[in-house]
Amino acid sequence: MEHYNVKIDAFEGPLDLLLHLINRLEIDIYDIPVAEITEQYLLYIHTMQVLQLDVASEYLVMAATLLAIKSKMLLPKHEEDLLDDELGLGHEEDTMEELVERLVEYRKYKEAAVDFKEMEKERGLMFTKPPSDLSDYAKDVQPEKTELNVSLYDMLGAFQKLLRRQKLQKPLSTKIARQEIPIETRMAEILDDLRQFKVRKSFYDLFPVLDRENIVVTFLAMLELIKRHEIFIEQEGNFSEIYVSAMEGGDEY
Amino acid sequence: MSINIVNWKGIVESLLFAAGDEGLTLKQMALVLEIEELQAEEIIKELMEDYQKDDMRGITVIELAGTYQLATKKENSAYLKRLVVTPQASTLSQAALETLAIIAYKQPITRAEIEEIRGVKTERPIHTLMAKALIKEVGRADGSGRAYLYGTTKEFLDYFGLKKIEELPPLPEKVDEDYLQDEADLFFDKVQLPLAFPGEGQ
Amino acid sequence: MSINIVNWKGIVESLLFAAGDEGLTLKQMALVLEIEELQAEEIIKELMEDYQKDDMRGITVIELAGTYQLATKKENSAYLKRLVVTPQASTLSQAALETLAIIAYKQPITRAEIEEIRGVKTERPIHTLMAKALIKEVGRADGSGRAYLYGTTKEFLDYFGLKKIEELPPLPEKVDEDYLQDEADLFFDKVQLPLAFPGEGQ
Repeated sequence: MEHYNVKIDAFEGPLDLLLHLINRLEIDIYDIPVAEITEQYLLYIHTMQVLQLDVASEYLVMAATLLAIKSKMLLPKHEEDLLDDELGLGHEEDTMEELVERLVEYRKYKEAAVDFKEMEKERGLMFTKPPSDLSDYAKDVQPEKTELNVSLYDMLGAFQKLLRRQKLQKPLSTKIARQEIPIETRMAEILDDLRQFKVRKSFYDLFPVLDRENIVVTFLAMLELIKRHEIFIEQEGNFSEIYVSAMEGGDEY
Repeated sequence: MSINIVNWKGIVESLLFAAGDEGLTLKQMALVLEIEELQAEEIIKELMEDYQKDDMRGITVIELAGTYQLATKKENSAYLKRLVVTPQASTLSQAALETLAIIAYKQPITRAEIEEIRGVKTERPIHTLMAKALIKEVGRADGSGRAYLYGTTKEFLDYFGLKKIEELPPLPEKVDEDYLQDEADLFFDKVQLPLAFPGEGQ
Repeated sequence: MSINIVNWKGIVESLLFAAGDEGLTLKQMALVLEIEELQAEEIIKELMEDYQKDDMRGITVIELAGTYQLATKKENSAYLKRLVVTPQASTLSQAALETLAIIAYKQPITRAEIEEIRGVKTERPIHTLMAKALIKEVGRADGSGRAYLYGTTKEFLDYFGLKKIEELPPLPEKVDEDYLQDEADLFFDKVQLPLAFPGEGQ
C-alpha cells in the first residue's frame, strides 16, 4: 500500500537526490566515489520508472552528466589528457568540482529552508487580534485626498494577513473538525457497505462525498481491497458501468 | 488547588485577547479549559480585579451581555481618536487595503458581504476608499435591503498599473487549487493501469 | 519627568491593543503622543519588560516587520488552538521554502539564477510565493532578457516573525550531515520493494 504515497516530488530535484544519496552512503561530499554514486542515482531513476512516475528532464540531464564524468574517469590518464587536448576540454576534476560546488551551494539553502520551517512554526504559536473598529472615534473626520503611497503588494499583503487571521470556532468545540480520513477506515466502510447489500454496487455510488480528499482516499481504498482480493470489479464492455462487489470469504478486515 | 499551578489567569487573558470584539462566555472558557463554569468565573473575577488594581494598564476586562472581552480604557479615548486622525505612514490603513483587496477580487460585493469576510465593521474603510476614488457603487443587490454593490474604478487600475482587472495576480487559494489539480491529474494518470485490469489476478 | 505623571505605558498599551495586527511604528506612536521617537521607544521597552517579567500575563509585545504589536504568549498556543481556527493554516511546501530561502539571502535575484541553484524549474514556487505576498518583483535585471528580479516583502517578515531582514539567521556554511537523514529514509522505506528488483520487469 505504502508505495502509492511516493511522489515524484519526494525530492526537490537532481541535486536534492544526490545529496540524499551522499548522506545515505555516508560519504564525504568533497570525495564522492563517482562510480558508486552514479550507479545509485541510476537505480533511483529506474525505480521511479518502474513505479510509472514521470521523471522530470532535469533528473535525466544529471544522469547524463554523471555518466559522462564516470566514463571519462575510466579512461587511462594519458588518453584522457590527449582527448581533452584534442577537444579543448578541461580535466574531469573540473566537472566533478563544479558539481560538488553546486551541491554545497544548494545544501546551504536547503538547510536554511529548515530554519525557515522552524520560524514559520514558532510564529504560528502567537495569535494576534484584528485592528479594533475605531469608526466611533472618526465620525466627523473626513478622509483627505492625499497622495497614495501603497503598492499592489501592500494590498496583497494586507489580504494575506486577513486570510491568516484566526476566527473563533463556531460552533465552539474542543476538537478541531477537519481530519484526514485514514484509508483503513474507508476500506472497512466500503466492505461493510458491499456486504450489507449483498449485491454489486455501481462504482460511482461508492463515492458518496465528492470532495477531493474523499475521492482520492476512496479510490486508494478500493485499489487496496482489490489487491487483497476482498472486492471484485466487473465491467461488461468498454465504457459501460463498472460494478463492485465483495468477494466471498475475503479476510475480515 | 491546581489553579495556582497552571497559569489560568494568563491563559484566560490570551483567550480573551484572541477572541477580540466577539468576547467569550463562561461556557466557552470552561469548554476550552476543561474546567467547570464556576471555576472559569472565579478566574475571570480574579483577572478583572488585577486589571482594576493596576492603574498603569491601558486595557481592561468588560462584561457585556454575558460575554467577557478585553477593551481599551475609556480614559485613553482621546489618544485613540488621535490615532485615527494621525496620517499613516502608508496612506491606506491595513483595514482599507484589506477591504480594497476583497472588493477587487470579489466585485460586485455588498458591505455586509465584506464584513462577513473581515469579521469587523467596514463602514469607514469603504468611506476612505470612496473618497480616494478607488472604489464606487456599481449597483444594488437584489433582496429586501437593496444594499449597494461596490466595485473598483478606473483610477484603481491606473493607480496599481493594471490594464484590466484580470491582470490582478491570482489569489493563493486559486494557486493551491491549481496545484492540487495537477497533483490529482498526475495521480490519476499513474493509477489508471490497475483499474484497467481489475479482475486479472483472480 | 512628565512621563511619570501621564500614564504613557497605559496609553501605549491602549494604542497597541486598538491597532491589533496592523501594529504601530515608533513614528506613529511618537506622532500620536506628540513625543520624540526615542521616548516612544523607551516607553515601549518598559512595557515589553513589564510583560516579560510578569509570568501571569497571557499577552506580550512583539516586534514584527518594523512595527510593534500585542500577541498571545507562545506557551498558551495549545489552548488558543482549541478556541480558534486559522483558515490558512497550510504551511509552505519544501519547494516554496527553498525558493524563499534563496530569494531572502540573495535578493534581488532572477528566476534563472534561482533555478541554477536549485537545479530544477521554479516557476510554480515563485507563483505561490507571489500570491502569498511573501515575495515581489523589485526590478528588472540588466541584459537582453530584462528578467524580473525578486525580493522579499514586509509580509515575509511578519510571516516568519522577523523584526527586519537583517535578523535572518546567518546562512549555514557548514552543514550538519545528519539533517537529511530522516526524510530520506522515509522515502526509501516506501520504495524498497521495487528497488530490490530493479530489472525484474524487463
